[in-house]
Amino acid sequence: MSKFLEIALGIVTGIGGFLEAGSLATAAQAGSEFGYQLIWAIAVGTACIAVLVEMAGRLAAVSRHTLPDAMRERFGIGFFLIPLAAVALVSFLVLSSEIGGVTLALEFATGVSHRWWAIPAALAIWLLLWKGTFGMVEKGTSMLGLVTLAFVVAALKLHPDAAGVAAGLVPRAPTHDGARYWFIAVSIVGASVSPYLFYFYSAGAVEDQWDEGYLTINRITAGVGMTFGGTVAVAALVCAALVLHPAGIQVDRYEQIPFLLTSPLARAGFWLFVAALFIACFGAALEIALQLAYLVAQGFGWRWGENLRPRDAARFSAIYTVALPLAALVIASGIDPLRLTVMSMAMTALSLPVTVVPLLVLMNDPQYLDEHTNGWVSNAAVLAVSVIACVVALVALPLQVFGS
Amino acid sequence: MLIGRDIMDQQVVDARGRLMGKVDGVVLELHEGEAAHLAGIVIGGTTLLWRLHRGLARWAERKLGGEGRITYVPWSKVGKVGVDIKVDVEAPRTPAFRWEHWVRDHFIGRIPGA
Amino acid sequence: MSRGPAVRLERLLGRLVVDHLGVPAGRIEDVVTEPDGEAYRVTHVILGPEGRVARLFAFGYQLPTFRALGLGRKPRTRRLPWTWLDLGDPEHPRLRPEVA
Amino acid sequence: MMRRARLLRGLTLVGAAFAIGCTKSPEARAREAASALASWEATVHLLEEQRTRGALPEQFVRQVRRAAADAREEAAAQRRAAGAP
Repeated sequence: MSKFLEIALGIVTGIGGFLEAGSLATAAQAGSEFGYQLIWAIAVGTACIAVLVEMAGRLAAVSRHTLPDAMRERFGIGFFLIPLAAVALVSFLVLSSEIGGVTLALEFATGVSHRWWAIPAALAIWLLLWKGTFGMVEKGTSMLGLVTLAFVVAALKLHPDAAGVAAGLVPRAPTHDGARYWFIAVSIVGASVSPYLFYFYSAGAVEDQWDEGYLTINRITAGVGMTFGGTVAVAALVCAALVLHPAGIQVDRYEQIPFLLTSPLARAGFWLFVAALFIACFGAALEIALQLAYLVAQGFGWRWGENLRPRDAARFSAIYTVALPLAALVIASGIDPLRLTVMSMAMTALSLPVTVVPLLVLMNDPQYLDEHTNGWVSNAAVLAVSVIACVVALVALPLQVFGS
Repeated sequence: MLIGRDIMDQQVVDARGRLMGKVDGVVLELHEGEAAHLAGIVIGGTTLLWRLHRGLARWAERKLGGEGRITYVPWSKVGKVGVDIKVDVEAPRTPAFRWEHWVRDHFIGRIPGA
Repeated sequence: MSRGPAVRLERLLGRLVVDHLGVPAGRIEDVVTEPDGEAYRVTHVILGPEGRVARLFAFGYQLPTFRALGLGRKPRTRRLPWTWLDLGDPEHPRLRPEVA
Repeated sequence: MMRRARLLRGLTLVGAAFAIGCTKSPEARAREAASALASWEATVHLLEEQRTRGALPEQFVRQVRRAAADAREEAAAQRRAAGAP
């Protein structure tokens, strides 16, 4: 495949794959409660994930190892179990949130409660993984994910004031509700820096047999793709800031989010919202379920590969076949999907040091990266974001749980 | 070559390129007075537990009455050590694939389209 | 499995080694081998810091940022000839007396 | 064993202080319930306005109304729990 097509596909993956239940819900809450004030959090989260995705791609291209495979080999089983458990738990919570997003899109479209849609949605996701190939999952969902550009169209239609948006890019203390402000900020970072994004990216690079020749493609793909993805999340925040914030509406249930598109785009906006939510969350759920299987299979050396027939990688297939119905049951149990989504994002932020530090250590090990090891800037920046996000989550999470 | 760094936890690939697990353990053969030799690698059974928690490993071995079904690959059958370790063994005929086959035959294989 | 008496390396890794007076000499980090025809001969054992804090700082040492923040210190490891090790009781590795 | 017992006692103390410190005072809860109520009033207002413009399908309108009712109930319960008038 020509290098240009690779880059185009990579950027599409970034755009289509970025917005999902977490980034949409946290952007809607941020915009509705604090106007443009929290745009900087999306920028920080996007920059951080762009750097992490680039690192995961570089690790796969240079060392031919996926992330879990390299972590188990480099740190030994004892240490490896800690990030494995953390990423597995967080990924499962986010998987449930994504299925929640899918079922709510179906409820908006049909009026039938989202709890009934949980098992059918999980079955549809499972069927695509069962019959599909890796390329189909990665490229297909991101291609469809372009529908999330509807938020950019809606934001432009609402004529946001450019100066206000730019001012929002500068991190600043909140004007009111400090605890709430920092909780949403950390949930935004957690939504952008979801571990499954860079774990899945490293598995993709290995399945596509990347080598040193792909380093530039990797940098462009990660940088441009994720930045475009970030702008879609900013667009969602801007819509909330212009539609919900002035009306004094604070988002605390999914039912309030469609107004982001119905205000500027009327009925077309409604169906675009349903399509965007459904496709974005469906694509994310596919990737997370697959990544959970990669994580465990690569960590223990089992046969893995979405291009293999399920029976030829039985334990690998069993992982997503068990994880999907369990995640669906969480939604079917009637837990509030929005609260579950925002909590999962905060938990992701909380677990960042455990999921990111092992990758950083690997990226500084010449045995894996030869002369392509990390510069100190990316080391320090990513570590700072991870530790700060974790500390803020540690403080903000109990306040949010006990408070509300 | 350092055994812990270069061999332990490495991906093991069988003669036909099938992934058959990670190196969970390594056997050293002792000789009187002289240095020891690397005898072979071990996959599966209770081997992994010994690196997690010795008490847990002893308890498991008491429960199983032994080390469980481990796969021992003598060093003579180990080929190139690179990104992973290639061994001249047929994985399906070793205990390393026992769970893989159990899951295939009792769970995944029964689902249509597997 | 193998001809002579065998010992399982995974049961040795991380174990505290004491000298013949019972003074801790360090934890077994790894084992060094050299090619010997087709096989590999074990030549040295690497002992690392025994304390939990020292091992944490040794982990921190691997990340330049931790080193810059002073959270990482180069681990004190020693490379001792393998024959100095007395594995009579693999659960409690000791250094041979004539070594001291 | 003493060291572990002291450690455990310390941890529970910290945990308890953390939990007490976080639960919101009744006034804060009442204020929060009031703002939630106002938010949902505004939501229903926006909903009806867009419904008349034909921007929303019926099943969605019903769903938002149901969500608003639940939220109102929850806010009222929270106000009663906070003992506000």
